[in-house]
Amino acid sequence: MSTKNQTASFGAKLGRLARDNSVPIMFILICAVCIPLAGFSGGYLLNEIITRMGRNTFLILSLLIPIMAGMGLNFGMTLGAMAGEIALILTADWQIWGIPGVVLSMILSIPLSVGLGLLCGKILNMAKGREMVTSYIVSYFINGVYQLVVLYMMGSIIPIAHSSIKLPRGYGIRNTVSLLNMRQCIDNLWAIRVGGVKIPVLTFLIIALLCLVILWFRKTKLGQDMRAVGQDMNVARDAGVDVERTRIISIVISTVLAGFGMILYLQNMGNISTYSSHSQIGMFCIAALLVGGASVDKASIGNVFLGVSLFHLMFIVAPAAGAKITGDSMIGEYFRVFVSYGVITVALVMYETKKRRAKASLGRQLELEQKGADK
Amino acid sequence: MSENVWTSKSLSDRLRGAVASFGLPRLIIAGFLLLLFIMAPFVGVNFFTQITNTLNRFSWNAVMVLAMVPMVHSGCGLNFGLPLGIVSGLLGATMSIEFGFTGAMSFVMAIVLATPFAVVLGLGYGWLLNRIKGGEMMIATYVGFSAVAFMCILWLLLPFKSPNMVWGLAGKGLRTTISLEGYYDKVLANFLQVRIGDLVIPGGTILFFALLAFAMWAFLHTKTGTAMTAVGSNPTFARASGINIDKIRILSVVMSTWLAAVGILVYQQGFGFVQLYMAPFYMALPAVSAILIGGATVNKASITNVVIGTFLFQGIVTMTPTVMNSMIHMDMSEVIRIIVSNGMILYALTRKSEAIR
Amino acid sequence: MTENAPLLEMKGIRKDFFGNQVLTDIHLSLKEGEVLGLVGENGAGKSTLMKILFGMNVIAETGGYDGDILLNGEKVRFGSPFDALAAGIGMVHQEFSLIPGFTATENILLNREPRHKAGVVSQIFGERLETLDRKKMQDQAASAIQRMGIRIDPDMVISDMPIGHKQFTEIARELSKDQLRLLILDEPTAVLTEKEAEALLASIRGMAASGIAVIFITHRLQEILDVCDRVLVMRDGYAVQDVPAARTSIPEITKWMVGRSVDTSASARADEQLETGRVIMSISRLWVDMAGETVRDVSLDVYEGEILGIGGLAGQGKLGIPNGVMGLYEAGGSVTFDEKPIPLNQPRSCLDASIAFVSEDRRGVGLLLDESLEWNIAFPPMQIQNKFLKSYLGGLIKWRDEAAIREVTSRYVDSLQIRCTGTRQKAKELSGGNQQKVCLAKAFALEPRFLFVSEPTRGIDVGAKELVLNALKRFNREHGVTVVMISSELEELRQICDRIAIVSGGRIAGILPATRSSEEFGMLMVSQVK
Amino acid sequence: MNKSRKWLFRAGALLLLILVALLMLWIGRGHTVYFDNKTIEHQGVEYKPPYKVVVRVNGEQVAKLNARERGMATWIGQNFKMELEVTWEKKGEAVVRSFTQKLPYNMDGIVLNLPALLNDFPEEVYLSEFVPVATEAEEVEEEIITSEFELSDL
Repeated sequence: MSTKNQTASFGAKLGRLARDNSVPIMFILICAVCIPLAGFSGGYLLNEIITRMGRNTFLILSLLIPIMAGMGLNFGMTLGAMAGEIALILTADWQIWGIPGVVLSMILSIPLSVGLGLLCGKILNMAKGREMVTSYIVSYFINGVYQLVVLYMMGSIIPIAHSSIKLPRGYGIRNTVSLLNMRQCIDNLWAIRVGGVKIPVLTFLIIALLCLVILWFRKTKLGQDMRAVGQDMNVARDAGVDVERTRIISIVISTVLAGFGMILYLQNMGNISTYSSHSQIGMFCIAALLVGGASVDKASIGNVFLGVSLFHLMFIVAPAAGAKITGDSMIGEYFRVFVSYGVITVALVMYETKKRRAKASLGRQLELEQKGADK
Repeated sequence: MSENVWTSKSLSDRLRGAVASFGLPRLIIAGFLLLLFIMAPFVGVNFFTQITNTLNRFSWNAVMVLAMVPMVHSGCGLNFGLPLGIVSGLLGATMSIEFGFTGAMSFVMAIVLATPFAVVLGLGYGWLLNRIKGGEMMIATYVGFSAVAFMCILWLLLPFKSPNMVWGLAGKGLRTTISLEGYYDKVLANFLQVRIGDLVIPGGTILFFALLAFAMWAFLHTKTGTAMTAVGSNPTFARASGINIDKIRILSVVMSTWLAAVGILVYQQGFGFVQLYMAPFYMALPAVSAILIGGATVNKASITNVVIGTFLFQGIVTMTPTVMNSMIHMDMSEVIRIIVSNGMILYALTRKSEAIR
Repeated sequence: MTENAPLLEMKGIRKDFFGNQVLTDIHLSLKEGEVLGLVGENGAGKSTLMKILFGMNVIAETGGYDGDILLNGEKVRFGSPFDALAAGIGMVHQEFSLIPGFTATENILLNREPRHKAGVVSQIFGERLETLDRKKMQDQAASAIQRMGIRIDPDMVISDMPIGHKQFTEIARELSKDQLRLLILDEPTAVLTEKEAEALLASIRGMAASGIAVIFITHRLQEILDVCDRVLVMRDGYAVQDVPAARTSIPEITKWMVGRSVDTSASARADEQLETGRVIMSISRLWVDMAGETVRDVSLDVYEGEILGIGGLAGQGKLGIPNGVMGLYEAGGSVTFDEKPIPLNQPRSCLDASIAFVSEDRRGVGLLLDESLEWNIAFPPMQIQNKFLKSYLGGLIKWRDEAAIREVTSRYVDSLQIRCTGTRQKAKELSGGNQQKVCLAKAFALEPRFLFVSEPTRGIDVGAKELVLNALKRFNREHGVTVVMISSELEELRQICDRIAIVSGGRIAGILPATRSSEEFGMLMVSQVK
Repeated sequence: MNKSRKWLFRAGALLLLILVALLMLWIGRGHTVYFDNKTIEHQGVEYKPPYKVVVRVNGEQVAKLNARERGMATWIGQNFKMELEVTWEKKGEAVVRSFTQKLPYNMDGIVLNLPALLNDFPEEVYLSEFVPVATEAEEVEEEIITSEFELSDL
């Protein structure tokens, strides 16, 4: 390294900081423009963000572990979401209400999530190097299986008693399943109001607990192995780490957590859109994580919280701001969809170009060496 | 060693080899379709009507499947970014109507007007894909999605005036579906239509596809086409042979984007409507799985793959609802379509031999 | 366990790869605390011998080996490197096996991390959920570094380390294993600075003093003499000498390494004839960024009509030269051909100037494995010289002329005796030797004025080897084409070249007429150019 | 680590999970309880409903029923407790009575006839299952929307 690099100017450092965090900065700018236009009160915004934070954070946290294991953004978290939904449908049909209903759903979702996670992990091990696109297609594929189960097998093979859930034709589940009897049961327990802002204390405690578990997990042997596998599969294998198994475990954990997250999410919403709740959830969670400054190979708990607040701030203000500017509320709706996809595109492009830049750097070093020798 | 590979193999080995190279999923799909055809008469479904439907849907979709070929050949993988081309086609279609063209002329003008958009978008898209070699498929998917979402905003904002297209009440913003009656509804299908009893063959549309397919076949036999195949087969070899890989890849992306634009126009003329907003969103997946069902892999595809794949895929899509419905009174076609198409893509993505790139 | 038995004994080790004998009757014995230097040219069988000792999977996959390995007098046969590790054998490979984002400590204890006592969670989900005992890790790593005797920062992340420290981290990892009794170091000093190398030699002496036996593989012979108790010289799969280091010298070792009785440089033309020839290609100050074959500051003139050989040990940079000139790897410096400058990093510019290249990487660069022989041979001339094309519409459409392509392909299939079922057979179905011939045919079909041939005989059988070399020679003599051939096999170079340049450490160590003795070339190979 | 001990722990954990699930099934079962303040016939005698009944569950007023009215409340678990504030005659004195009722596990909806309850009739008289009557309008087949894209709120 030349001495020039060591005395890199403050400006250059700032530039690098800006480049490394370009996505969050971009989002802060978008929000800064949109908030005054939308004209919402601060209290309203805060309330909304707190609600959405409680609703979504758990789901987004489920993405962290596969990133640690080098498997990229787990588009297959949708699988967990589907497992959670199936568990909730059954719980709703058995009329188990309130917190016991949530707990039972979580327990029921575990075997489903583990099974789906194992399948997804096995498939991803067969497609090393393109985990993301594969997990993305896996989520579609399993969505087909989910529809097969929910639309044709529930009510015919799997007993469903209540006509409020079942389609009139005798099998299949309705478009919406009401969870009125467990709606916000966790959010409302111990909830406190601070100046008109409702804080769902228990939900945040659960999220905090998961954060602690993730922090603890990083310190375990398995966590260490995952980091090793994520950085260099071959080295880890040479050192005796069972690479394939470790990768599968990371996906299984992610799927189970996503299942729990989906149950928490839906208890807040109060109803299940049987055929669409899960389909977009993966995309929005990934977008939120990326907005928080995470990348395909690096993500922290801080990214999750920053991402969930910024992304949902944008989500709330964009339609109103769009309506203000153009007089059409749909513009803002489309705008936020565009931004969600756009941010994932940008993050993926940045990740790939960074990989290529790392490869090219050695040549420059050689050239410098030779020039150094000339002097 | 390898010189006498062929002679030393027994017949059963060869058969197994043939099955392996054809791919088990493809055999299952082909067998399933065959079963549907055989069962059709027994469950009281008119066989020829089914064939007609299948041929119709084949003719609507084949061009979009053909759009996969150039990018597979140049090693850019499956074009999950197909919606980008579709968006160009939609721009051509809406502009052609806006400018007041009618009948067959509106179809020609739609293609003409879509071309500059397809070329410009294709150039940008190709440039992007060159910067992210190795990660094409995932990024292509999201480029397609972003483009569709972006166009949703534009459909609302662009100053279209034609009363056939804008919302009647507001007087601005395009409708979600626009009828093509009086424009190019069935212009190709009705041209050179062949009727044999119940069997109706949309001669014009199939001829149009055949022309494009022939052009593609011919292109692959030219110097540049040969270079494109080589780039896809082994990019390092091509580079060592003095080929500008990036240029060839961009060319393939532009071709693919343009074909997607034309493909959606052909689809519209058969379907009779222009679908805007979120409609192009998931149009890439059926096209991708169709070509894979036809025997293509992530880096090899031929015109035959396109024809066989589109026919099998559309055959299943059209046959399952009717046959299944009359058999067990359950319409499971949508679910079967999702499982078959995505399962096929998964199969292609997880095959060892293709995992190298 | 026998008391007086040596720590390690290898008896009558034989190994062949598909009938190709690479090791013949190797005997080796090593006492506790003894340092053995293992030297030999590339391909002499050093790596294979070590792979056998270390139980690498390739050995079992290729049919195992003959002979016995005894540890403390007990016969052992390792199924995998993990068995070898358990038996107390450690190996530091040339390629680093380190996790880039981990600290030295984490790498030293990779997958052997000490853990806290089991809790309920780990009882249920397995011991992998025990937390790491960071404190203990620090201590163990520190004590391993202590044992090595070279100071490295245990908390530094590998990717921030200078290359030498990465090497030391690997050594510390082996030393941290309690059961370690024998350490194999495969060219550890290749990446080290002079200072670091000295420190390592001191460290080796320290290890030996503490009772660990060391097998030390290196091309730097002075180091052998400095640190080893005994030297084992290998050549062509035989152990040719096993002597105490104190009783030999560098020239002697060099002679054993390269010394063959053959002296076949009859082909070389007289020196003076060459020196007067016209310079057709002039390379100056070339650097090439090719992983494992880095070229630094190479200047070289090639005379018209000659066959120039470029030799040297593996990893010294000889392969980087043609790959850099041809634009396949990032390069800098300047190259002129026929008095015109050739822009670097553009393969096309070389090809347009009528320079062709047969790559050493047949499957990666040389061939379209999934395409027919016709395509493989006709593709470059078609793209570069518009051959085998039919023009229509005034050149607007350039159509592939399949007949012409078949004609030229079958001509080369005949003249190079390529064994195939037909010109349409896929390249991947051919054997290595025939694939190599296709690569040559591809280059010949360009009808170049200048030809780079890189490792043309690597991995092909003897018959094909002869044919390839003869074809090259004929091509040179009959068509007056200048040929630069890069090869690891000195004898092969001496057989057909006029002059031979030896590359060492990414630089040209010297250029000699092919008629000079093997020893002289050997000295160049092991010399250190600074 | 001791292998068999590990498996013991695992089995224990699994058993615990199943037990928790069963417990949840038990304590989490929700019921809808309907209160009918309607005339009831028992052994040939008609019993008139009181003028007004206020139903309190968990100290919260869930229904205020005049004669011939029906109210409802939801309850999680099987030990249903309620407090009735009964006014028999218009402008009469209100009497407060507490009831504890075991709810049958397999009934979603339970109808309690208040006059029968207040007259301390046996359970089969005042307690009956609530059977929802599907209305004709509900029988209309609803279209399944399986589209993978929807502009949903988060």
